[in-house]
Amino acid sequence: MLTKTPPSLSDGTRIDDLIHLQTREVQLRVLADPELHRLEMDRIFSQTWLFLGVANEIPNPGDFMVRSMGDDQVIVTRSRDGEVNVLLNVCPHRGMRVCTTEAGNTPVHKCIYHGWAFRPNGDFIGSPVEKEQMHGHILPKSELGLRRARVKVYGTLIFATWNLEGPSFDDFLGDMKFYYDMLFCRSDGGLEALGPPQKFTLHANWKTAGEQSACDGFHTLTLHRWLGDFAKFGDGDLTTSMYGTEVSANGHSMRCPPVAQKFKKLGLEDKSIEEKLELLPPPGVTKEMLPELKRRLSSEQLRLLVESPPQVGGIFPNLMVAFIYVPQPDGTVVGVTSLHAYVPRGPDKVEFTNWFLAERDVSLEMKQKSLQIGIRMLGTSGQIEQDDSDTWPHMSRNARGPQGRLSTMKYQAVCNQPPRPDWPGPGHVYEGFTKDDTQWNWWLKWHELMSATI
Amino acid sequence: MLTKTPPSLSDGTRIDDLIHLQTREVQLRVLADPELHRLEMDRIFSQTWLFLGVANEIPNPGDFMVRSMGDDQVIVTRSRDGEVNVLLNVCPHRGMRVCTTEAGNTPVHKCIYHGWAFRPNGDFIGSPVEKEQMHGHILPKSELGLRRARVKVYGTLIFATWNLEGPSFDDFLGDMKFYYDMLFCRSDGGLEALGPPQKFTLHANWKTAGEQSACDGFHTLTLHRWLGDFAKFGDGDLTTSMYGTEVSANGHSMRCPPVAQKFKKLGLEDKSIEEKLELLPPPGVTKEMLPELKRRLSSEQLRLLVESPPQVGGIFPNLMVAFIYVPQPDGTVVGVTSLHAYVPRGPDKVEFTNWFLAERDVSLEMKQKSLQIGIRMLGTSGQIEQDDSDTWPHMSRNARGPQGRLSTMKYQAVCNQPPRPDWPGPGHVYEGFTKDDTQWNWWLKWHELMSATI
Amino acid sequence: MLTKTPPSLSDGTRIDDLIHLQTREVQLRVLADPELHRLEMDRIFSQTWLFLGVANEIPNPGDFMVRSMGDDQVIVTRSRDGEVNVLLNVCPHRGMRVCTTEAGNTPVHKCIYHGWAFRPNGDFIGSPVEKEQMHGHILPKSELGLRRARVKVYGTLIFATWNLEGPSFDDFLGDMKFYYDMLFCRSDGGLEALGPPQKFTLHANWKTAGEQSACDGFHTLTLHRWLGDFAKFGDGDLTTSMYGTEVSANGHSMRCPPVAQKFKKLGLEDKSIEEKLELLPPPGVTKEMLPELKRRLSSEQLRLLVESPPQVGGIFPNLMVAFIYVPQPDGTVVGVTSLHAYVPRGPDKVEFTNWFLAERDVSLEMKQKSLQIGIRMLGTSGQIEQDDSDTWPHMSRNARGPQGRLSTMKYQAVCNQPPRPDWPGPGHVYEGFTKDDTQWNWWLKWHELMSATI
Amino acid sequence: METVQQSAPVAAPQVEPRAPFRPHRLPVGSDAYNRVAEFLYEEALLLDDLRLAEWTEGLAEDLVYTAPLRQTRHFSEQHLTVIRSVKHFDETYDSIMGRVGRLTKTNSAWAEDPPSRTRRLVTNILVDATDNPNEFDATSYVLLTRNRFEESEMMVLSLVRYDRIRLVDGRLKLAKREIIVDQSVLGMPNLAIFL
Amino acid sequence: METVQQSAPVAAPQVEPRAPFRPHRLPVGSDAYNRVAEFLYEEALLLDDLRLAEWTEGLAEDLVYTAPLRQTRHFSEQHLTVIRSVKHFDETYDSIMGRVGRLTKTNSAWAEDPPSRTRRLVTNILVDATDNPNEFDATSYVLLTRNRFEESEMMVLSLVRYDRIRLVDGRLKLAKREIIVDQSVLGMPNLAIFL
Amino acid sequence: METVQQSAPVAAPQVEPRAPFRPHRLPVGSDAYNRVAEFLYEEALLLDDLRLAEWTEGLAEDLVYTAPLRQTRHFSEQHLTVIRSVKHFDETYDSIMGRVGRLTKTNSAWAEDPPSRTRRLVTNILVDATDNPNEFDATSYVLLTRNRFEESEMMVLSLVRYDRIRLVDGRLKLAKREIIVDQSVLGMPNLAIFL
Ligand code: FES
Ligand code: FES
Ligand code: FES
Ligand SMILES: [Fe+3]
Ligand SMILES: [Fe+3]
Ligand SMILES: [Fe+3]
Repeated sequence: MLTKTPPSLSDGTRIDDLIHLQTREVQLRVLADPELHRLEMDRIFSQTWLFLGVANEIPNPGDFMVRSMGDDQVIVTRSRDGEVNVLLNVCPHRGMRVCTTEAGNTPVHKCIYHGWAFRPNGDFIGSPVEKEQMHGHILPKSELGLRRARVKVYGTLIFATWNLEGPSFDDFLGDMKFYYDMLFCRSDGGLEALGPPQKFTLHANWKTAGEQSACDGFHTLTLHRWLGDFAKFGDGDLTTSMYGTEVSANGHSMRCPPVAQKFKKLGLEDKSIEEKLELLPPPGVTKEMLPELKRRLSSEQLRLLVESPPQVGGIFPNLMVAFIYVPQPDGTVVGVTSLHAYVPRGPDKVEFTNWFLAERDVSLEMKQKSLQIGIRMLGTSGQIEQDDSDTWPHMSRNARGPQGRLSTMKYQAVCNQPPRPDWPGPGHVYEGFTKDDTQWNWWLKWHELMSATI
Repeated sequence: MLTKTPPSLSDGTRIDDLIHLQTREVQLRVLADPELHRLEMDRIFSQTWLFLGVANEIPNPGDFMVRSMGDDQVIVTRSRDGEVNVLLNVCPHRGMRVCTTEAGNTPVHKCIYHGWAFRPNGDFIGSPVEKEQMHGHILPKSELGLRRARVKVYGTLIFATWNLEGPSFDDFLGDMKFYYDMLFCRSDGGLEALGPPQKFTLHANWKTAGEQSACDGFHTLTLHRWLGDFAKFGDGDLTTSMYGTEVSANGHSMRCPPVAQKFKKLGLEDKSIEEKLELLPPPGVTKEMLPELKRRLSSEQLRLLVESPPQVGGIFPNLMVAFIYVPQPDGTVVGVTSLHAYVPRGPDKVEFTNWFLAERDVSLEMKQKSLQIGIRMLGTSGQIEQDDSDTWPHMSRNARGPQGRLSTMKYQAVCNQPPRPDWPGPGHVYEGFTKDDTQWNWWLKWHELMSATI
Repeated sequence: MLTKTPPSLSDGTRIDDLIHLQTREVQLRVLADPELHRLEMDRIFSQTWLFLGVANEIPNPGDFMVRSMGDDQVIVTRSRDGEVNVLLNVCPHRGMRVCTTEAGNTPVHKCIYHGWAFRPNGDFIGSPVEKEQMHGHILPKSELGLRRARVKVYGTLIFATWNLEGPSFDDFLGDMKFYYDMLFCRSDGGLEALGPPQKFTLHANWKTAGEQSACDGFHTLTLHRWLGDFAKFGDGDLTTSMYGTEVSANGHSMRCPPVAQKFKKLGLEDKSIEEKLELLPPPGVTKEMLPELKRRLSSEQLRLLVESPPQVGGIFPNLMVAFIYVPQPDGTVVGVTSLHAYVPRGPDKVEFTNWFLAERDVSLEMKQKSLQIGIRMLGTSGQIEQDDSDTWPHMSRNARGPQGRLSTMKYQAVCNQPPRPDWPGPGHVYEGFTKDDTQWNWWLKWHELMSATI
Repeated sequence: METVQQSAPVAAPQVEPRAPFRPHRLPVGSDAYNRVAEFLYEEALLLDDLRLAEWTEGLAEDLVYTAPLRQTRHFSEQHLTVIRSVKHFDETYDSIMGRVGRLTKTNSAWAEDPPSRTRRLVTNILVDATDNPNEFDATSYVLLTRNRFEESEMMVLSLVRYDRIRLVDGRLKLAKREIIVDQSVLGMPNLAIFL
Repeated sequence: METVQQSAPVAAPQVEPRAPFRPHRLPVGSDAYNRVAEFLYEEALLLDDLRLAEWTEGLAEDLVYTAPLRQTRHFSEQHLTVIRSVKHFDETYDSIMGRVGRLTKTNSAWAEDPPSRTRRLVTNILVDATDNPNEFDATSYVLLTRNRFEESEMMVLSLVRYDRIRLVDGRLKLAKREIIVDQSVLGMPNLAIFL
Repeated sequence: METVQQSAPVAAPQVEPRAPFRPHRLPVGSDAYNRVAEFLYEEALLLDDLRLAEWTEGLAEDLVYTAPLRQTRHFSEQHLTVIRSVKHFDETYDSIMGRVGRLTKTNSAWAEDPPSRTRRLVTNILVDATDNPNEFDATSYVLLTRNRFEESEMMVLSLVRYDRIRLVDGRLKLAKREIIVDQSVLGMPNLAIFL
């Protein structure tokens, strides 16, 4: 059964003992504790909205793909009515996995164990030998369907939650919606997945990746130092790119570095939004799409999009949003959007699931370019992220030591600047050099959910 | 120490919270909970009778084989007096494994660590350098022997239990003895193992296999659908073979499908028992052995043996009994008996141990035929059971999810027919199409033992 | 948090239920219990002195090597002042491993994640982009250094403990110092490591190796029986070498077998200490070094060194000291000293870390000879110890069974002889045939620490 | 009792003759050797690509295909470690065709549907001539890797195969195979694949 | 939509032509076969010894180097198990040179610094002639073992490589490589190494 | 201090000369190559079949048989990753004979009694000529699988061997072997077996 009150661990430790609100510290132990993992499954992954994939991965009725919500496996389907459904991949009869493949198309999901059959919307159709009514009469057929999660397709992104009565997806995003809309709702076609996600596993706790996704810009200077050696990434000094604005709310956050410095030569400073848009359309967007942007975004959003677009960050608990653009020899700029779901696989293991996205309505050639850049920089063999995925396991390992577990993760770099007066966006706004506030907010959200009375 | 009262798990869950007696449901969580596993080891595998092997596997004095009782390893020996002994394979000195091989013959079991020596009956002989009395004087030699389990050789089947004062083996079988005697005690020679068992491990909880062994006939229709493609198995429509009688007691059960339908051509219907025996001796039995059968079995048992022989089922907790017969091109029928012990190896792993048996007193050629059929249909590479062993791990995996664990296994197909008035056998008798009653009885036994006050 | 009072396990078992003081038995369960392991990490490996390596492994300032204290990883460094430092290999910023290599030389340890930098003594230097003060202002720099353990270099052996206020190293050794000094402090140069240690892992609980290291001489007769086949090891009858003196204190112990019997031909009996020293210098020591020995050791120590030198034993909790000497065809005797740290890697795994040592001031040729003998007899491929490392996993495995865990390890061979009246050394002294007392003392120390109120 | 002959020794002819330096060893690199190696590599590719029907074309109709059990015994009893009473496989050409039929035609051979991703890495090939100029004895090591569903760890099984390979109408066919697996308790849920 | 072509079939030319007994198979033991084998063994040694610059000398400048994703599908859908939209690797000569530059010159390619201890065990080599007398198609199996830090378990990944190897000035160079890994969810933290 | 030479470099002659394209490489498929390969395959079979006495017949009496330790070091310090002060093995012909004697004659070599089920999969063989026409340098990769008791997981260790192989009276013998294992912390309880 779920703990109904703020839980404590079998050794008497309370959640509040693990996170020090005054000094902004979190005990390393949280990265390797099986009991905490169990609680996270109940209090976070069974409660919040989780990202599962992109609408165009299952374009046609009957299409399905198998994804994960924490340690649970779900089937994401498109039903005849065109709706997206998210169903627990657990047969209501005896618990067998209903879909044994990763993807496909079928009008009927039939469990291979005893043949119970379900529609793509989860409805129970029946069991073999109809007249024998092998599903019995104790429960009505309406209660024998696949467990359905609550679904929201945001732009083209599929989210779901087990919390049927909980906050709406918009409330979940809160003040951050203003920023995410700039990425995911700016065009009519929206973003599409360029294929199924890459998947690989690390021996690390999911939170090592999760907390970093809350705008840990600082690690770039050292862990990704090599980027500095490539002139094409900024001017070679990564430090300058550490300045900008960070926004945060509800544990979500995004870094919005100013574009100008990156493209001095274009001399954008004294141009109008209109002109800037024409001169340098947001990478990944074509001039043809600009009217759509203007129609769909507010002038404030448009301005930020050209001046300080949301570039990298995360949606609590386990989604990373990365938008990178790489100036090409030919002067053009190729951008790629990547989403990572850090799916827990027990306390010491996480599955890195990595989607590459592009605007649906750009040319195939542009998509291919984006994809190639993405594959070379992010995910499995990505030259940037291969360093992250080799780092996180060390943190989890250290968290298993009797002294190591008592050590803390510190978030004591506090932003000491006021927000830019002209900043038009909502949420907590942190100005200047990247600091720890957004990551600390991530932990505050974790603390809120973990110690809530449910 | 053992929990002495109905136990509850560290999160406060009670056994009664996991099994819903009214709606005949069991929470999937029971398939993946380490605490429950620990309790099962103490309350089931340390308490009930367990199958370990066949007498002819250790024909001679000094012969031994190493087997398992739950997570404990035991040495099954034949001592000079011809008796079968079951000894904990743990040295009383410092806990080293005494037998490090799987089988062999020796008059003395000498621990390789410090040389303590034991007889095949477990008696402590002594330790090296007699005069130094390295076993000390605190305990008498009589208390330094290998821990002995209580043994019962039933027919030729070796069972043992740690519950020295508990129910006799006959009480353990209860009403089911009537049926098992028909298989295991019908002939003078009895069944013999055709060799050592096949062994292989699955990443599944032992109960996924255990509950199925309690006469889950229904899964055959779908999981083993391919059998229908082979005319030789019945008439191609597996549904018909789902009808018959199921009997159950103390958590044990057997399916007893009518033979007639399988062999219409023989026109058995209007024949007498005698005639039927002659026309179609129980597969695996030769005409020569019929007198033995008549001597050893009651007329009721004889009748069932020819009309509705016990064919497949299980002995609680983890023994599956499968008797399959395959009509041959030449009109003869080859039968093979197979026993599976589903040995727990922790909560997420089970060792599938598979014996093939035949009547001792049939021809070598007949044994070889039986064995070949068995190997091709059951066990490691068995075309029937390879589908089962690939299915069970999915159930355990699903049981680890925060939502999956809350899902239930349902046993709501309730037999609604009265027993055949002419059914001569004892126990709960379920008539007609296979239903879930016998499997539910299996869980009731599990519930009884798990919530008992010990 | 640490348990503050004598702890009990979640099933209600108390430490005192696991060890039976009257009958000198320990329940096998202690070899496989995850909860006990957690407690051992806090109550033993976070409290006592632990061996980490040898001074000459890091001869120069900036040299470092990564070692383990229980499940914690530490960096052993030599700082500019020549001091040896032991630092938790956990970054105070976010818990990343600071040293990712096993050894090297560097004036600055820079964490690859965000670039925090530390001196070889652990002092925090700073984080990148100085002016942004990314370490914040909540904690002073003095509190942002690497966690420092308390260090003692004993002879040339590096020990450390997390118990900053606890007993001194000398108090830790107690009466056993008298004996260890004879091995580790007898010469000016002291012992040096002949290279980095061999490392390999076994699936066994660390205590299977730990309790044996407390002078389990008896197992040699059986587990190492093959040694008897090699005349060069004594007279072929290993039993005689089981006689001698065993000394013990604080859980530490050493076996001190008389040399005489081993070298009858030399007719040492009636010689003086002086003469004996000349005739047969302690193996591994050259005649040239004798003056040093005489200067550094008391006459009692000198006498024991030639008559009954400490040969094999252990320092609680997890250090084995083995000193073997092998008479060569040419009549000389080659000796090698080996130290094993049995580093826990969870309840079911231990890392066998094996150093070979020799007196610094002997010839290179002699060192090479020693090393070769050592490699062939001890450690990874050692013909003696390969049998031990294959034995211990069986004990841990047996400890996982529901009956096996209730079985006990027995230490009931009690020494019944008075100490030799002429024995000059302190501590508990056990005379005659090897018995279980020293191992029992090891468990008493374990019991003391595990049930202490901390 | 024959059927419980746990003590059935490793039949001499099945191992001894494979001793090194025996007269009939065909040199590594000889034509016959190379053809046998090619046959074994192509066989592995067909099995790993699930081209089972094509694979059966390389089987002789008098095929004997077996996989004994293994048992852990003392050093002095190594002849007892290969059990040939009960086996993991005991197949003929017909039974193999039956298995292939189930896998490829029934659409319900769930143990391998979805199929495992397998790789049969064949090494240490040694070839011997036999009394029959058209038949060769081949010893080959195999490391089988097998991965199913989303498993992040690969199942691994090593084994040695003792084959009799026959030249028929210019094409090699497998006439006999004995598979000695290196585990006494198999670490996989079944052997629904061919070795 | 092309980019979501999960149903992009395993392009026929990439597998079918490798069928056994096809006309262009170059016999095991033939000169070309032996040279290709030697090339692959030496390549493995260079990669395992971290001699990456030397390794690049064996790459053609029009190199196409890719590693598709794998997806678990039903037996009847095996043509859908190799995904060529998103990949694990999608490289050219220039991008490989960039990767090698990062690994060998930046001193901060942490994913492989300290480097893994790797071993690329190459087996089951089959070679086919192509329309171009100077180019060969090579199929090879690889068992990759990878060990980092103090890990006591080795990471293991099996795969098959379909290479195009070209003879240039008497020296072989890799012109094309497609790597089919045997996992749908990789069991390692990254592919910071070459396959 | 020599004995703590953690910085003892991988002795140049032991690796460099094995560089690809060096003058003395004997082509894959050449007679010498094939004989060396056969020798290595037969050696593996003898070891896996526990025919240790026969195996020793293939050892030269001046044999030097070693297995250095490995240490995890930065990319820039790869020459420090092979430790040749302390080793896992440091053997001569006599010491090997002693080990074989213990394993085969004492009936109490428990570490391998009951014996492991092992398989030495030998791949990536490269052979070089030496100054001595009767001696060859052979590089070979080995994947060792090892399984004991009822373990359901196989122990796996990969390694490379640098051998010196000598032709004596028409028969090849092992004169020198250096074994470089791919782990810094071995994942097995001992090396009671030969590599
Ligand atoms: S478990 Fe799905 S039908 Fe029975
Ligand atoms: S443990 Fe068996 S004799 Fe000591
Ligand atoms: S974790 Fe070390 S600098 Fe951030
Ligand atoms: Fe990063
Ligand atoms: Fe079944
Ligand atoms: Fe020992």
